[in-house]
Amino acid sequence: MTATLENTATEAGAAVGVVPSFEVTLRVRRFNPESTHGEESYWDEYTITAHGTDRVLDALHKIKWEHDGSLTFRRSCAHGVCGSDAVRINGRNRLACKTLLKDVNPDKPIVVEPIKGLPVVKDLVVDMEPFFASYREIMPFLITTGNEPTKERIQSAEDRARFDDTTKCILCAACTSSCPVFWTDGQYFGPAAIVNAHRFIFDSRDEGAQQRLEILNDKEGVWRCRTTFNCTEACPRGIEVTKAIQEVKRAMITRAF
Amino acid sequence: MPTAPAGTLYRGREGMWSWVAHRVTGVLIFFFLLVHVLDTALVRVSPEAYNAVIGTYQTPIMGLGEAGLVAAIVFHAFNGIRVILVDFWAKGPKYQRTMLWVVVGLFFVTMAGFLPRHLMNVFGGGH
Amino acid sequence: MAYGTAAVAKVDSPRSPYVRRKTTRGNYELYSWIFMRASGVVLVVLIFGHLFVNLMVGEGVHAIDFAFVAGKWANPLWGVWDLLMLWLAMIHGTNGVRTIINDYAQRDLTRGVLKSLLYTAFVVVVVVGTLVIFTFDPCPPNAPEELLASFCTA
Amino acid sequence: MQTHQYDVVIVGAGGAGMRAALESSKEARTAVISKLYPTRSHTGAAQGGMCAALANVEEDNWEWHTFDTIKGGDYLVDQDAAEVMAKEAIEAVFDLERMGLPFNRTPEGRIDQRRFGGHTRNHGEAAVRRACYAADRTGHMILQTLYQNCVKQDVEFFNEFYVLDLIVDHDLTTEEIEDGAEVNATGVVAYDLATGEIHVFQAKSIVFATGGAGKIFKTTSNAHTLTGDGMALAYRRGLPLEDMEFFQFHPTGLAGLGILLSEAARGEGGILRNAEGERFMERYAPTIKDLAPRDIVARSMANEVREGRGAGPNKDYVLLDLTHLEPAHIDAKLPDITEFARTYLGVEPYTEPVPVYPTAHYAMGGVPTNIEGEVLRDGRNVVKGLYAAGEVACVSVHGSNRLGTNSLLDINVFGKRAGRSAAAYAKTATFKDLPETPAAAVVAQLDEMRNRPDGERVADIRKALQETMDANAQVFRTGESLNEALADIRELRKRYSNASVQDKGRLFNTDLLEAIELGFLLDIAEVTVVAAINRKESRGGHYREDFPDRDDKHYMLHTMAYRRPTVASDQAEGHVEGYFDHVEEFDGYKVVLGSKPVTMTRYEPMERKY
Ligand SMILES: Cc1cc2nc3c(=O)[nH]c(=O)nc-3n(C[C@H](O)[C@H](O)[C@H](O)COP(=O)(O)OP(=O)(O)OC[C@H]3O[C@@H](n4cnc5c(N)ncnc54)[C@H](O)[C@@H]3O)c2cc1C
Ligand code: HEM
Ligand code: SF4
Ligand code: F3S
Ligand code: FES
Repeated sequence: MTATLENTATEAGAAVGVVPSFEVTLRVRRFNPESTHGEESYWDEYTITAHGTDRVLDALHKIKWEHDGSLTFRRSCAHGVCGSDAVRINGRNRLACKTLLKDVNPDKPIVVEPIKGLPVVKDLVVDMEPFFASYREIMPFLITTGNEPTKERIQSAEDRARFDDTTKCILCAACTSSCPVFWTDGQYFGPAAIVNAHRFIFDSRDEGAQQRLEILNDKEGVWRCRTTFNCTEACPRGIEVTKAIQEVKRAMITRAF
Repeated sequence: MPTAPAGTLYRGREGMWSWVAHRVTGVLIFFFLLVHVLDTALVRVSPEAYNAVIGTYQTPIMGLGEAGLVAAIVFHAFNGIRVILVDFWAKGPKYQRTMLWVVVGLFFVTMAGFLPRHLMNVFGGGH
Repeated sequence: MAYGTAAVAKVDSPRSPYVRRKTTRGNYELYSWIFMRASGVVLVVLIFGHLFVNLMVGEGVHAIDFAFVAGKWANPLWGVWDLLMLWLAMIHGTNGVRTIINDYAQRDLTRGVLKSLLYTAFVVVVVVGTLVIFTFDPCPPNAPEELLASFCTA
Repeated sequence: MQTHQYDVVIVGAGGAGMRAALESSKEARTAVISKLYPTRSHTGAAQGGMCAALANVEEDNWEWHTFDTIKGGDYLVDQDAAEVMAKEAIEAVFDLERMGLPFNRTPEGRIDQRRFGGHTRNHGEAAVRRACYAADRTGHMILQTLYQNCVKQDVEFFNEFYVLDLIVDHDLTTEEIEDGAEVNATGVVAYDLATGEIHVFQAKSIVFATGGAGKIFKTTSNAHTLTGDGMALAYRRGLPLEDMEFFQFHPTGLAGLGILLSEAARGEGGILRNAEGERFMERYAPTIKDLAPRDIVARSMANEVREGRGAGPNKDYVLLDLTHLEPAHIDAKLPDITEFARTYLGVEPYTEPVPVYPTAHYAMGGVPTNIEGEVLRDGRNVVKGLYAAGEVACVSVHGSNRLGTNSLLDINVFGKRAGRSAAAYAKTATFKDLPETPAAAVVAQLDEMRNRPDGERVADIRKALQETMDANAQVFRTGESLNEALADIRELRKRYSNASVQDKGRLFNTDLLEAIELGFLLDIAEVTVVAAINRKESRGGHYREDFPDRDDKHYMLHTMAYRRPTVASDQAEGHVEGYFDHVEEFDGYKVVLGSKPVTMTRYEPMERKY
């Protein structure tokens, strides 16, 4: 269903309390300019006791709360809906709160790193400004002309379904920071911005599609996508990101000819 | 913009590695093409010059290199078609992984057709 | 004690007010993207045909010599074939390498230098290649006869 | 230290905060300060829907909605506020749609509506389709849409800034202020997480929209960041908190985790069963069974577990059974929540029942406001320039038990009102002087916490607090259990004064902020428990086993909890208005309970039967 769901539904009946606790080691990539390590990032290893239903976020909390209070990461909702805690776990972008320890092979140390391509501020925290800047650039809001209706705008269920997939985005940046093209110079708009443009371009109520397509026709726009599918694999909301990008590309071609 | 400390390799899946391969083969072919056009241009200089250079291609080492080049072209071509399908066929993104395995399959079939014959030519008969 | 006073080292805000380098809109990338695909499809036919004839038919690589080439180009179909292949492959490849330079060369200067090299190579190769195909004489007058195609002597 | 001046400063960028910002930024120079990036706010977690009597699919009107709200809140609802909300609900939904919110649609292309607990036709006749929704992520779509429109309007955000103090020009804890005298809110002090720098915001109007306080409990559907900051800040400045004893426990949280499975699961036919497989709700609510109001279902579940009929190895949860539903139906209607069950418990809802247990969900109480969003400093008087909206506020439209879907409505209706009032006031008002060292208290607090020698870990204290609240102040409460909780809180306060942080840095010091947040949690837990001890009746979300009946004679009143210093008898003390005479002493201060009458317009309190 989504990127984090590879091994689900395997342990039928393995509900709360049944799965015994186990030891797990986390290797966390740290960076703290205020520490003695200065501008160098370094690895720290922690071994903790975890339970069957614990997620990587629980493990990080355990480290922070019981071992090393200086370990820094973002989190809020703890169940995959706020988009705070995209990190790289064993080399892949995921939400720490949606990744169960037992699903990422806890027999070996679990490697946790900040997402790639955005400047690291401290430990697992990256500067999200460039990410949100690209998002804002694609005009992520409904654009209409003429008088507002007194009630709602009418939209058929099919028209509504057309862009349903891309409304699920929680702006976690897992996709953009998994994109090899984004890593190179950070100038590429990135899949998240395109996903959010898609959400409006294909909304039958919106009249700003032309402007958005124009923006994404940029040298750093959709054409930089090399269909590597890392974004689609990384999206914790199961959005078919590459497909959305492809649809935007095709809309642009239709528009140009 | 400051860049992030490098960290480990990203563990992308089929999509990412096929792109890496596509890119590498593309560059490889490109450089070969530069050389290939220039050596073919020797036909304008004189038949002797051309034959002399082409003769060096006909060593086993170059033969193997040539086999590699053909492999690169075959992969690049088939995967290029896959990329085009991903872009233009609505179901392309969904089946990209399947298509990659088809590409790999076709690659082996093609190479199986080509290699024995080519290697025979290279190592077997000769002038 | 107080924050932000001279006594305490101030931490610069790590949040960068972000600006895109510059916007360059227009259909250039769009056309080049389409070209990559269109040329790709055509190249499949051209290159596979080329490879097949050169490497698979008859004795394969060993058959290639001046006479072989001359023999081929004597037929206008192969002349056009190779010309088209030359152009398409060179534009396709140059454009591909341009993308790669854009991706990995971060500094504008590096990008500039690499791209100049690339475009120079492109021009040289395409010009030379085209000239060769157009001005090619399958039976150069002073050449030793045994190197030429059989029809020269006819 | 940096100082900023804005006409309007909004604290919190959840649904309520951004709705307010959209109103006020059109009229006045507005800044929104939020400790999270706006789209991380917990409004995004809301699933089910937002009610409004649009009558798109069947006959409905806003008066029925008003009645349902009042009855659902066990008549402790201020009826004028409920009327306003139900009436403006319709426009609020249309507003959102016109801003771009992708609601689900009817075959005619209108906004689709579905049933939700407690919403009925004609004063309780039958369930009505009133909840407007966008799949099972309505809150997500509201949050995104509001943020999108803030981007459109170029609203200025200060993200990852923690507001740590509210500046008021009178000390309400120690000054006896007359009825009608002017008290002004003049600014807030914020801490920039990224740099550790202090920013003072001077403002004509301030809107608090900091959301709930679910983290006083261990098992909760709330985010880690919902630590009751706004409530605690107002409270510390001498403002009262209203109805804090009423906390809603949602019946179906994933057992052990608290992650919410929407009421829609039972709306679509899900059945609650105990270890024996019995559909136990038949015993507790024979007519509507599993769709009884949240407080009743939650209590019934807790009772099953208490009487040994719980499921699982520790017999500590019950089961939500969806296995008789078609998998296709589940996928269509409940995609997100069934995925939660798979992801987090490894349970496949198609074939296995899901372990669930009540989870702390929603604070009915909060900072008291009137229907214009103005914050009250007692039963009648407002603080000039101070507004509150959303879960942090208590208008009070939810009374003692909030109906499902009414909170998303609340944040939109009263967020809009608060934003509008704040801008209107800012246009007429002038900036009031700030004290000479506005940030002194915050700086001292932070430095103290940072520089304290090695002490106890903040996390241990927080855990103890959450455990005692879960054990003693949850679904079932007694005088005894509550007093136990209170004793624990007193003890934890002492421990908190010796707690220390390990991260002493300035850059992104979340360790430090967690410590500060624990201070807020202790404050909120404390008022919650004190108010619950005082209320010797059972009403809505507050159930006292030692007083199982509703007692309108003594308790048809809003609780107003004030924090006041312990002073010698000749010293002045802030004004406390009201009826309750319960006072609880702490180290250096006390919690004094006043009251406020419930506003009634049309509906006489009746027994609450479904
Ligand atoms: C899982 C779940 C499901 C729900 N489902 C529904 C539903 O279906 N229907 C319904 O009507 N209601 C539902 N609710 C309730 C409803 O979602 C919330 O009550 C409502 O969203 C609260 O909105 P808010 O704007 O007040 O607060 P929030 O959205 O929580 O926003 C709080 C904001 O304040 C900021 N903040 C907090 N403290 C500070 C500080 N010190 N300094 C600066 N900023 C600060 C935060 O950064 C955040 O931006 C649900 C709640 C939950 C938890
Ligand atoms: C045989 C038929 C060929 C096909 C079907 C083909 C197809 C493609 C396609 C579709 C792309 C675009 C990939 C993308 O945008 O992600 C591409 C890129 C590229 N091609 Fe080809 N190509 C072919 C031959 C060649 C040849 C002969 C060369 C060399 C001269 C070449 C060099 C490149 C390069 C360098 C790239 C850029 C790779 C990148 O950006 O990652 N290709 N090819
Ligand atoms: S598209 Fe998916 S991965 Fe990308 S930001 Fe949105 S939710 Fe995250
Ligand atoms: S990872 Fe990047 S290259 Fe395209 S398919 Fe996704 S945006
Ligand atoms: S903490 Fe909200 S998505 Fe993980």
